[in-house]
Parts: sequence; C-alpha cells; structure tokens
Amino acid sequence: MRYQYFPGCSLKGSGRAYEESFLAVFRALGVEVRELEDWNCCGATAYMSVDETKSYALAGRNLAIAARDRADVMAPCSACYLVLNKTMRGLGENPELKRKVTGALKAGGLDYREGVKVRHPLDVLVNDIGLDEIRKRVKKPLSGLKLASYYGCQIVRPFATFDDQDDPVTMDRLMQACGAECVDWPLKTHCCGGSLTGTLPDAGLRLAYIILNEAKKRGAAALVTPCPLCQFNLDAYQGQMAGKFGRPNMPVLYFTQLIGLAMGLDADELGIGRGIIPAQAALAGR
Amino acid sequence: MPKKDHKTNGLPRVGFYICHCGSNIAGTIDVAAVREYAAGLPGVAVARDYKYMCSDPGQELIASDIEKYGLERIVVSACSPNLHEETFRKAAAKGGLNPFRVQMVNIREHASWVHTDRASATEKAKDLARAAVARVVHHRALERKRVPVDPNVLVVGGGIAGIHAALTLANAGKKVTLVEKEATIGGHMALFDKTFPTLDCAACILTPKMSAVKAHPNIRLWTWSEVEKVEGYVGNYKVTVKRKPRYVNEDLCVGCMECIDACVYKEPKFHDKFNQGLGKRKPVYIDFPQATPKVVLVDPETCLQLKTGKCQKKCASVCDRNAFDFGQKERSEEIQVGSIVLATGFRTYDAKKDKQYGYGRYPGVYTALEVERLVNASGPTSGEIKLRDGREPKAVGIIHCVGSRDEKSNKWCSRVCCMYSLKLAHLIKEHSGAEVYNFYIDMRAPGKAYEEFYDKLLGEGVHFVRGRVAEVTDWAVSPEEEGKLVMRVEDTLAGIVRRIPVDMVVLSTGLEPQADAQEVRRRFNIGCGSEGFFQERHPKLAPVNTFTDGVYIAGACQGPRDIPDTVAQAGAAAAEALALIDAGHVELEPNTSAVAEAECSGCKTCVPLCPYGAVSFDEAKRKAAINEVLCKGCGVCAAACPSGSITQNLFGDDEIFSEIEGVLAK
Amino acid sequence: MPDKPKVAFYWCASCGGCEEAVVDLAEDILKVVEAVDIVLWPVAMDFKKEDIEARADKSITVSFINGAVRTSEQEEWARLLRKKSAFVISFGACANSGGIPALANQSAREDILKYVYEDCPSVENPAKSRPATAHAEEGRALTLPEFRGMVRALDEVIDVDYYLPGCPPTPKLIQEAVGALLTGNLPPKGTVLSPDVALCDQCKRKDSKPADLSIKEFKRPHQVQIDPEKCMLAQGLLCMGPATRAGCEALCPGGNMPCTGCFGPTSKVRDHGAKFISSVFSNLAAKEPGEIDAALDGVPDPVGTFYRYGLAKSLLRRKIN
Amino acid sequence: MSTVKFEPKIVAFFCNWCTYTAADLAGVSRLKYAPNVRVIRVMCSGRVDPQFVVEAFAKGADGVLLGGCHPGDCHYAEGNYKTLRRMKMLERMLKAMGVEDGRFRLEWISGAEGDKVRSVVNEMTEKVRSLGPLDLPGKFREWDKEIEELEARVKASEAEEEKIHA
Amino acid sequence: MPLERKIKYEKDCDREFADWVTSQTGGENLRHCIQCGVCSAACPLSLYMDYTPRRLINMARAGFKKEVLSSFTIWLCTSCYSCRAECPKQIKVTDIMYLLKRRAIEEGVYPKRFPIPVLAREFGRMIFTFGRVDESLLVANLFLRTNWLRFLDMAGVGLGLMRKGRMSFVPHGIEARGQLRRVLEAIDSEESKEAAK
Repeated sequence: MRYQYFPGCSLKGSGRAYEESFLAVFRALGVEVRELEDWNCCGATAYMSVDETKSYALAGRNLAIAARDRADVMAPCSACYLVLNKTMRGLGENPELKRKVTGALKAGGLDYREGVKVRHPLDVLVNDIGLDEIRKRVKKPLSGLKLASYYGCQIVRPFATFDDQDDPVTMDRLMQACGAECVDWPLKTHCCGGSLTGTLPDAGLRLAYIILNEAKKRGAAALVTPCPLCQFNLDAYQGQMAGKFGRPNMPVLYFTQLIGLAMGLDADELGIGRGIIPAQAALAGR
Repeated sequence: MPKKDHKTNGLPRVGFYICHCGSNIAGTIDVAAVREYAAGLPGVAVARDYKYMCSDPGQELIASDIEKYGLERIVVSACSPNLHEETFRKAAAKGGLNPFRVQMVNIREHASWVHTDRASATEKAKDLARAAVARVVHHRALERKRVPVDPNVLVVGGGIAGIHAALTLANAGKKVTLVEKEATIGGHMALFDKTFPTLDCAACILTPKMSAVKAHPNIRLWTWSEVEKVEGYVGNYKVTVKRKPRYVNEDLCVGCMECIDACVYKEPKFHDKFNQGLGKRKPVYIDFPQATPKVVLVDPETCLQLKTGKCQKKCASVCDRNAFDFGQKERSEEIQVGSIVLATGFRTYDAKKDKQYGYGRYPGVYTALEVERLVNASGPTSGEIKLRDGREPKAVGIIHCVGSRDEKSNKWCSRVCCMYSLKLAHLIKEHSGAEVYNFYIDMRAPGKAYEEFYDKLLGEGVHFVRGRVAEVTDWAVSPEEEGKLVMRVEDTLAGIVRRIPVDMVVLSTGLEPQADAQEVRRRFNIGCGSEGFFQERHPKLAPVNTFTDGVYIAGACQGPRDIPDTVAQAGAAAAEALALIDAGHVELEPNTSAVAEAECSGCKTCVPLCPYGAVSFDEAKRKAAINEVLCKGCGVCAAACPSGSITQNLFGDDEIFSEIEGVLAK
Repeated sequence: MPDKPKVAFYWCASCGGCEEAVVDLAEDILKVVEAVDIVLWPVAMDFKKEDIEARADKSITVSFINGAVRTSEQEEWARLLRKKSAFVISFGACANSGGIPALANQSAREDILKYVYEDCPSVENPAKSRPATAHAEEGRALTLPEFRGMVRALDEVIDVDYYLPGCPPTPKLIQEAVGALLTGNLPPKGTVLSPDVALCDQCKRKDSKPADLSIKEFKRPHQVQIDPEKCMLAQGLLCMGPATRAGCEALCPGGNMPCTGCFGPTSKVRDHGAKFISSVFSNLAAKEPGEIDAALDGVPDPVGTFYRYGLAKSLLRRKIN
Repeated sequence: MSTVKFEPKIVAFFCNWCTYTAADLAGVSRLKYAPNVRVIRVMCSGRVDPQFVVEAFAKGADGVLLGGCHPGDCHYAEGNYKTLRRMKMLERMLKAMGVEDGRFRLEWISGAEGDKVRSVVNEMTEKVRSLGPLDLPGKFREWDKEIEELEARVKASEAEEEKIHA
Repeated sequence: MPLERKIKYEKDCDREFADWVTSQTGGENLRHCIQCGVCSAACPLSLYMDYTPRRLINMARAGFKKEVLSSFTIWLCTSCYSCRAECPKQIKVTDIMYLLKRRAIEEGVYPKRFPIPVLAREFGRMIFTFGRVDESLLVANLFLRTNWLRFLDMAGVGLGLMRKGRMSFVPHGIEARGQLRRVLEAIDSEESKEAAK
C-alpha cells in the first residue's frame, strides 16, 4: 500500500503534532506515505471569500501535481480535505470553470487530470487497512480511557463520502479498536468556532466551550479529533475561555496520537507533549 | 371544391382533415398551408381544416364527406391518437367507413405544443401528413373481436379502500375475492384512534364494515395471502394466490382466544407488529380484538412447537374445535376473474433515516403511528400517554413533514400529515394535558371542515411554530433543559431561532409507496410514476384506471390521500369494474398479428418471443399459428419473422415502410 | 433446319461456378443443346462481340447472365445482350445481388487498387504503376475497361426479367427455368425462380429445432464438432436458413454446414441481413447489455456474415465513406 | 456544404405505452424541443425491425431514434429486451458499414419522463448536426453517375450507327 | 429619536442583484427555498446574526442588496455546512454566503476594521507571495491590522504555542512561486477579458 500525503499549512505549524503522529502511525503500519512535492496552500475556505476561481486554481495546482502519481492522496486536515474534494467536484460539474482553471494551470506548465482520489486518513484506516489489522497491532490497549470523539464539520459535510453527516462513527470504531471507550454524545459534528475564535472570540470561544463542557459532562477524560483547526481552537483557547465561561481543562488529542499510543509508539514521537492542556493525567502515564 | 369524380389515379380516395384546436395548433402551425399541401398529395380527394375536429360538427364533417366524396380512407391531423383516435374511428363508422381505415397525425402534443418556430413546425406537420396519407392507403378493413367478461372481481388489499370497493361490488351482486397479506383486514385505519376532522372513533366506523365483509355471501375473504401471478387479459384474468399457513384451521377457529391464555409462554414477550412494537404478544396471537377474520394464528419464528417440535401444545389441547394444524403448509390457489381492483395502500417513512431527529436513539422520540397506538383505548397503554420510561410527558413537540417535502427523502407533500398532526395534538392535550408544540412548514388544511379544525386547535392553546426543526438533541445549555429533549428550530414568523425543551417528540412521517410497489405493478402490468406510486391512466380524466384494461387502482397506492378521498376513489374503482362487467364483453383491439401459412417455413423463431403464449407451433402443419384472442398486438413476432410471413394489423411492414418513406420523401 | 430458340450465356464478375452449374446438367445438357442454338458462351465457345452486335434486336430468345458488374466492359456486354434478347435471366447470386465480389463494397475503389498494385506483400511494383484505361505506344492505342467505384447487381445496370438464385443455381432450378422458357408458361416478370418460402421448410434438421432457442453463444463451424442431425442454430452456429429462400433443398445443412444465404431473402424482405439480425438475435438468452455484447462478440464479421452474397442489394448498398 | 444551416432529419420509432406517452406528456407540459424529429408510433419497441432503421437511413434520414419502456417495464413484459438484443447487433453492423456512432440511438423513456424526451431529442439533434448530413439518396445518385455516363455514350454511338445505316 | 422608513418600495429592490445571486454557482436553486428556516436552526452562529440565514436568502432573492451585503450574517458563517446538510431543497447556503462575502468585499461594503474580511484578504496576500500560509504570521498581521489591543489579550495563546513548538515566524514558502504566480495571473487576464466583453 502506498499513498501521497498533502500536509497543508496547519500540519506544518500549529498542527505539528498531528503530522508527527500521523506519519509515525503509518510508518508503524508499514504503509508508504510520500509528501506531495512542492504542494501549496489548498486555498482554504476563508480564501473562497476573496476569489473563487483562484481558490479553485490553487487547489487545482495540487491536484495536477498529485495526478502525476497513481496513488491516492491523504489529506489529514479537514479544510484541505474538503477544499480538494470540492474543487474536483466543482470542476467536474462546471465546464466553464474547468476551462478557466485548466487553462491557467497550463500557463504554469501543469496539466489537470481527473481521477485523483483525495481521502481522509480515517477513511483509509478503516476501509483500506481495516479495524482487524489495527486490533492486531494494538500493544497497549487504551482500556479504561473514556473519550469524546469529536469530528468537526468539514470531513462529513457537505460531502458525506465515508460516514454519516449527523452521526459519524468511523473514529469511534477506531478508538474502540484501540481499547478506548467512546461516550455517546450529540455534538460530534457541531462547529468548534472555526476561525471565529481569533476574529470574534465572543462567538468562537462560546462554541468551543460548549463542546468541551458537554464532553466533560458526559464523563470524557479527553477529546479526540481528526481536525487541526478544531484541535487548535479547543486546546489553545481554553485559557481564554476560563475568563468568560469556566475552565474545561480537557486535553484535546489527535486520533493518530491515540492510535500511536495503543500501538506502543513513543509519546514524544507522537507529539503528545505539544498540547497546551497536558494530557498526561488523562492518559495515566500511557 | 373537388367533385366526387376527382381523380386519385387508382389510389383509394383519402379525406384529409386538419384541426386548429382553437389556437392550440393554429397558434404555432400554419393550418391552411398544411391543408393546401395535403390536398395535392396522391390519393387525397378532399382536404379540410376546422376549428375543433373533435366537436360534433367536426365529426359530422367527416361522416358526410365519406358519402359525398366516396372517401375510402380518412386522415385526421390533430392531437394525440391516445386522446381521440377512438372519436374519429367512430366518426368514420358513422359515415359508413370501416373505422380502422382512419389514421391520426399528432401535431399538437408532438408539434404545436413543443415547438416555437412556426415555419419548422409547419414543415413537420406537412411531413407527418404526407406519411399518414401514404400509410393509410394500406389500412385494411378490420373487425374487433368480442370476448365475454368474467363477472368475478379480485380486490387486492384489505384496507379501507379494498373493504369499500369489495362491499360496493358485492352489494351489486358480484362475486368478489378480497386478498390481504396481513392476518386481518382493516389496514392502517385499524391502527387509528380517532379520525380528523370529525374526531369520530376509527374503530366505530371501520369495524362494522370489516364484519360486513366477513359476513357477505358474495365476498370470499383471503387474509394472510398474497397474489403471486397474473395471466390473461381484460375480462379474463387467471390469478394465482399464495395462502400462507396460519397453523390454525380458519373454518374451525371461532376466535375464543383460550389458546392464547393457554400458551406455554405465560407472559407475552414477542415484538407486537400491530402495536408498532410498543406492546408484546405470544407466539399464538390475534392482532387486535376486532381482527377480521377473528381467527388466531401461530408465528413460526417464535412458536416452540414449530421451532423445536417439542412443546406440550397447550394451545391445541384447550381448543375444543381442534382447529390447530401444525402441519399446515403454504399453498397456491388459482382463481378466474374479469377485473381487478388494486388497493395495496402505502407505508410510512422510516424515521430512522433522519438521524437529526434521534428516532431509535432517544426513547422520547416517537413516530405518529406509535402515538396513534398510545392514544388508542385498545392500544398497549389503553389510551394513556406514557413514555417508554413510564413518565407522563409535560411538553410534547410534533414535527411535520418528516420524510415529506424533502429532496433528500421524498419530494412530495404527503397531504395527511398536517391534519393528523393536529388530531394528535388535540388528543395528546386531551389525554395528558401536556403543552403541545406543532412545528410545521406550511399548514395544509384543504378539505371540508379541515380549516375549521385547525382553527379549533388554535383555540385550544396548542403552540404553532412555523419552521422545520433542525435537530432533536439532549445537550443542555441551561438548567431547565437538563434531562429534556431540546428542539432547535427557527420560529420563522418571528425570525428568531429557538431552543424548546420537551419530554416527547412526535415525528409526523410521510406516506410512501409500499416496499414491494415495483414488483406488484410488474405483476399486474401497470405503471408507476417517478416517485413510485401507481400511475393512473390520466391524472384528471381517468384517476382510477390504469394503462392495463380491467385493472383499477384505489386509495393511497396511487398517491397520498386521506380516508374520505380514499373511500370515494374506491367507489369509483368499483364502478369502473361494474361498468366493464355490465357491458358483458370486451372488444379486443384488432392490431393483432397473423401468420401467412403458405409462406411460413416453420422455423419457430416467433414461438418463444410471445409473452402471452399466443404463438404456437402446429405440429401437424409444421407451421406457426397465432391465437388472436391471446395476442395483445405488440408485433414482436412480426418484426422477428425472418421470412416476413407474419403481419400485424395496422402495423404491417407495408404500412410502416410507407410511413418511413412518407416522412422522408421530399 | 427449324429455327431453334437462340440462347446466350455470359459471365461478368464471377468465379465460373455458374458455368459449372450449366455443365452439371450432365447428359441433360444435350437435351438443352438439341432444343436450342447457343449463340454466345465465352467460357465454352469462341464468339465475338461483333457477332452479337450484328444480330437484330430481341433476336436472342434468352440470355443467362451470371456474375456481378464491376467494370465498364461488363456493363457494355450487359446492355448489348439486353438489347438483343427477348428475355434476360439474372443467373446466380452474383448477378442477383452482387455475391461474393460485392463484399468489395466494404472498401473504396482507391483502397482496393492501392492494395492490389502497391501494398499487397506479394506485389513488386516500385513504379507504383496502375492499369490505365488508355495507353498509346508506337502509334497503337490500347484500352482497358474502367474499374467502377463499386460492385453492382445486374438489375442495377439493366432491366432483368427473371432471377435464378444460388451460388450456383442448382441444376434442378436451371432445368425448370429453361423448361418454363421453352414451354412459354412464364411467371410474372421479376419473379425469382425458386419457392417463396424460407429454407427451414426444406431442411431435414427442422424437427430438431427447439421451440425456445435462447442462444447463449455463437460458434463458427471450425470451432465445433457439428452434430449432423441437430438444427445448426441450436448448436450456436449462425445458419441463415430461416431468413433465406428455399430451393436448394438445404444442400449445405445436408453437407453438415450452416446455410450462408446464397439464395437471398424471400420476396417480402427488403434487407436480408437486417431481417436476419431481427430474427436470430431476438432469441438470445442474455438480457443484460454486458452479457448481450459478450454473446455478440461471437460474430466477428457482421457484414461478411449477414451480407455474404447480398451487399450490393442491401439497403445501404456499400460501406459509406 | 451549403451556407444554410444544416437541419438534421431524424426518424423516431416510439413505443405507444412509454415513450410515445412521454412525448405526449412533454407536449401537455409545453416543454420545448428541436423540431427535427418525426415520430412513427409502434405499439412496442419490439415491433421495430432493423430493416426499418436501415430503410430510414436509405430514404434520407440523418439519424434514427428508437424509444421504448425501461427494462422490466415493458407493457408487453419483455418486448424491449428483444429490441435491445437486435439493436445491439444492428449497431455493430451499422458501424461496420460506416454509419457513425450517434446516428442511431436507443433510449428507454418511461411514460413519466416527458423531460427526457426533450433532452434526448435535443442532444441527438445537436449530435447529428455536428456529424453533418448522411444523405444516402444523394450519395446513391453520386455513386450511379458513373454508369449513367456509359449508358449515355452507348446511346450516342448507337445513334451514330443509325445515321450510317440510313 | 430619528425616524427611519422601514417599508420597502419596489424601487428599493434590486432585481439585477437577485438575478446575479441565482446565476452564480451555488445560487442555482435559491429560488426554490420554501423558507422552512432549517438553515437558521442548524446554524451554530445564528444566535449572533442580525438576519437569520433564511431571512438573508429571502432578502437576496427579493433584491434587498444593501441589507444583504452589509449584514453581519455573512461574516459569521464558519462554513460548517450544517445548513446545507439539512436543507430540504438542497440549497448550497454556505456557497451563497461565500459569494455574498466576495460581492461585499468587491463593493467595499463591510464593517470597517472588521477582522473577517481582513483575514480573507491576508490569506490572499500571503498565498500570493509564499504559496503557503504561516498561521502565526497571519494571526499576528490580523490583529495588528484590526485591533492591536486584542493582540495583547491573545498574546498568551501565542506564547503557549511557541513554548510547545507550534509556532514559527519564518514563513516557509513553496519553490515554484513563479509558476504559481503565472497560474493566478492567467486567471486574472482571463477574467479581465470576460469583463471586457
């Protein structure tokens, strides 16, 4: 098995731990993962509100580069995952747009081809590698660890390609395969506040707080997520929340970090220490 | 004016008539130009145009011209033959010409209504006229075969529609077989407590009709049975019915139900389908006290005797009629009928599909049908509104349009949900005194006394929130929301988003085609619309007829409708069947195929192609033969005959080839 | 000596098989020769065009013309004989409907010449010279007939009175035809002188044909051991019998080979191949597009199969290019 | 090619129960589509003999459209399967005879799909327009010029002889 | 208190604007909206919006251009797609928010020094120059351009991230910046061509 890997800006910055754990896990699984050469910003959602065509072109460049290789592309960042998929659909549905974008790419000496598959690691782990394989690899089961699995919005919406839009379960099943327990709660795909935490803290932080607080209420020791922006909002802003709503003090981990731990990988290799809210207590020295 | 001795150089004398259809045709097609053009076509003795050819004077025109100009063929260029072919055939017959020497040209549905450019539409009309004139020359005089109609009728489905149709027919002295796949008739109506808008109790008006069916000398009631196969044609259908085993002899059981008490299972512990799973039943059971026929049945999935063969069979031993028969097997019976009424009803939308409403996840969420059972005096809680956890709800939210008006599930409005939601709102308030909220998108009360009913509910202090609920959830943002189900909705009339905590949520699920609608319609050779309900022959003018003669549809199998409309439609379907029976015979379309015996090489190519077994191989003559009564006139054999020895009336090679040449010749 | 009916035989684009058929009359040929004067028979006797041109119009009782028409010379001869004969009989599949030569109608004239005079592996022609219709040398002019754009049936060039079907026509049919002509009890003009019913009627295997063929796959004769009793179609072999005019008494099926349709269709059929497609393929077993295609792959050369003898008279007449 | 825009001539065979009804529905719904199609009504697509299709081409059709009920929905149970089998073979034959893809089209259109009639007719009209005229009658005349010449020459030379003899 | 006319006269409605919205990709089935409000109810931000998404949709198709483009609503959308997931008419509400934001930026009608459009512009600028986004730099820029006082308030976050090695102030761009520029410029020229038409 071989995949291409589109990190996106976050995984090189605030989401570093995500990249570290993601790569570590797939390395341990013996799956070859190659970083897309000279990739550029996916054109992230916020950019859509500056120039739609250009944001398609930006994503288009990455897809054109990816098309040189037959392997599927993994995009761990929800925003990248959405934008790249949205671009493929958009160009597929709108010939006029496609003409413009492919034309522009030509000008840059790139040729856009259809048929690239952009997938999320969750999808790959459950549907390509399989839960049984994961179970086999588990050395230190996360038994007794109560998690609230939080998916965020953009990996199931608007394109619910591999899971349900209102009640996704992929990550729950993965965590259960690692021996952890997942609380039943209704906020799996509610908004974490997105970029509002920075631009309109009053609005953004409230949303983030609701999620952390509900998870706590349901008895979760930690939150697990597949999205770097969610992780950032829910982890880094807990200090700011304290003043306004109260301090949840809830560690927020990437699902790849927990899988890594269960597989017996080293906590530092998985960037566990990079969380603003320390996870050690919750993980009880795992 | 052309005279009678007008030269048509040997060709049959053709009369050509083009219709303006007011401005429907004349608006887009230069009628005069087409008439002029047709007048010059070989064989045409007279060409006329007229405002409305289908009107009496229009038809009269044809009849009189036949005599006046010695016409031998008629071409009418007007609307679709599916609409008026019959009309103009009659007109020709009136004038003394064989009705099948008429050909229609469809320049309305196929030209004036679908084109905008006058010139090209007129060109098209000319081409089609030329083709019709060329083809009609080959039309031979034909006779319609008459076959007697079997006066017996099959009614499929024992809901209120089937019941009403069966009774109407039986009262008219016709023998009816009523086939129902469940163990009792009554259908959905038997589940209801009250009916809107009158709030009279469903059982009170339904059960008398049910027993009337059972008691009627002209009705043979086959429940726990399904139609397997339908063969034959209008007036003469052969139907095979599958009779599922009850393990109880229907003729012996009197429904005393002592066997149920006697069952080795002391407590009922199995899923009770009739009560939507809210109650429990034993392996030997009867759906509800007024079930018709009042005969118990045994569920092979749960009965010890049938599963293991090891049971004391207390049920059987207490039955002084010895009605039990654990050896009963499924069997098929064949019946002969002349017409069929399909009243197979609907199913409700599966609320589990709309995850955002948490049905199956939160015990406080119910479907409307479940609530019908809850508020029903003969239901599992004998009419008390108790939640699954035994609590009495203080606040109840009713969500309209679940599985209706939604591109993600069903696009259509299910017509009855608004009204039954009002009804349930009233009953819940009445039974429990709870606060009741109705969440609707648009309030649809378009029936006699319906709006008044809505008005009554407004007066009763039921809350109405205009908005589609986004989510039913159990996360609380405030203490009063704790332990409640919170409904997030925009009160669109106020323009404000609200969170409303309730104890019970009712999902007003929409009406869908039955799960097996597609198989059923194939079995009866009728059509379905794109949404999957049975297709009527004409949405306005033939609402209970189908494209298969002798097969009629009634009730919600044709589309969502309430009880009054269903009953009215059932009556109409029965009337259509009676009309067919009273005619005593049907005339078969003469467009059948025939073998030119001398030219047939007996290659048998045609024999397996006929879906009706109308083509056979005559071993004595060693040639193919066609039974024209069985032949339905598809022409597949004529197309396939490798030596061109099979011809189809009205669609012979000569007719079609000349039509092809006609549309193209210029 | 009494004035015997004059008879002419001529061959256009043909293999000579039709001539053989005449010889196949065996001793009966003598009867014929007694009864008639043969005024033209290039394959057997030496006559010159002038001899025919010299004759009075319609002075030949009947001309039997076999072979398809490809060259201007064949056209000239056909016209000449038409002019000089009371009756013209189109003799054999090639004359009737183009026959095997008409399969060339799948290729353009230029492609044919290019292949034959340049590309064909066995040809050595560096000068790429082609036959010219006129060539002058030392004051002498040589001419060659024109090679036409397509192959035609005889009746596409001249008016024909009767048709003798077959590749070649059977002696029996020839005799009956000659007999009819000599005794003068003639069918209406344009008649094909053979029963107007399909071949199954005469086929010994007819009874072995199942009521429901539902053909699963098609095989070609070299791919199977052909059962000598069983209906060919029942064995998955494309037998044109059901769509082909009777008269040969099922010679090929008799010889354990499927009928290839040399007698052409019955009088009610306009396009032999299309009609055959309509009949046989309606009875495939397959329902799904994929399965159907799989079955059809067993027919690698549709045109060559369905129009082996009749391309010139098919409704499309030739490949459109 | 002439300067006037080429208007394709398309002959359609529609089965009475599904596609013809759908075309009626399109009319009742006042959908607008290209006026290039001439519909010939048959009871079942199973009546359509491949001969009809080639005849239509031979008589000057630029395209032939065949419409029947969806598989499984045939009013006569299975007529449309017979159609499908034949027409798939016919398609191969037409291809081999140089008739371009797109000039013959088989479509399943149910009585409820008035809009599909519109889209299919429009698509096909555009497709055939882009292929240009097939015009077999014209081609036949073209092909046969060569023999007419000779006929003329023969006649002329005969006329000569007449003179000489006279 | 100053009186303001609330009633709308027909001349106040901008049909052209309504047609523009429905003609954009994403705006297609806007006119099919049945005003059920499920978008508003599903929206996590509607509690802060001046107009609920449903009202905005209706105002857009009615042509209330001024109110729509100057509304706070469009800037609050975090594109979580809840509205689109629930919409019974499958209206692409999120995409409509995007195109309204674009139009608002074009016409310069958005709350001044209001961070979100600035964020969007910052994104653009950064991607043009580097091909990638350096969040920390982005955030810093953002606050300096809008309300630098808030920056201090947020500084804690930054420091925390830095300590955990999750922040880097050196923007690492892509190599083929020239290529990327060519691509984006090609789009510009293409669009200016269209504008010319």
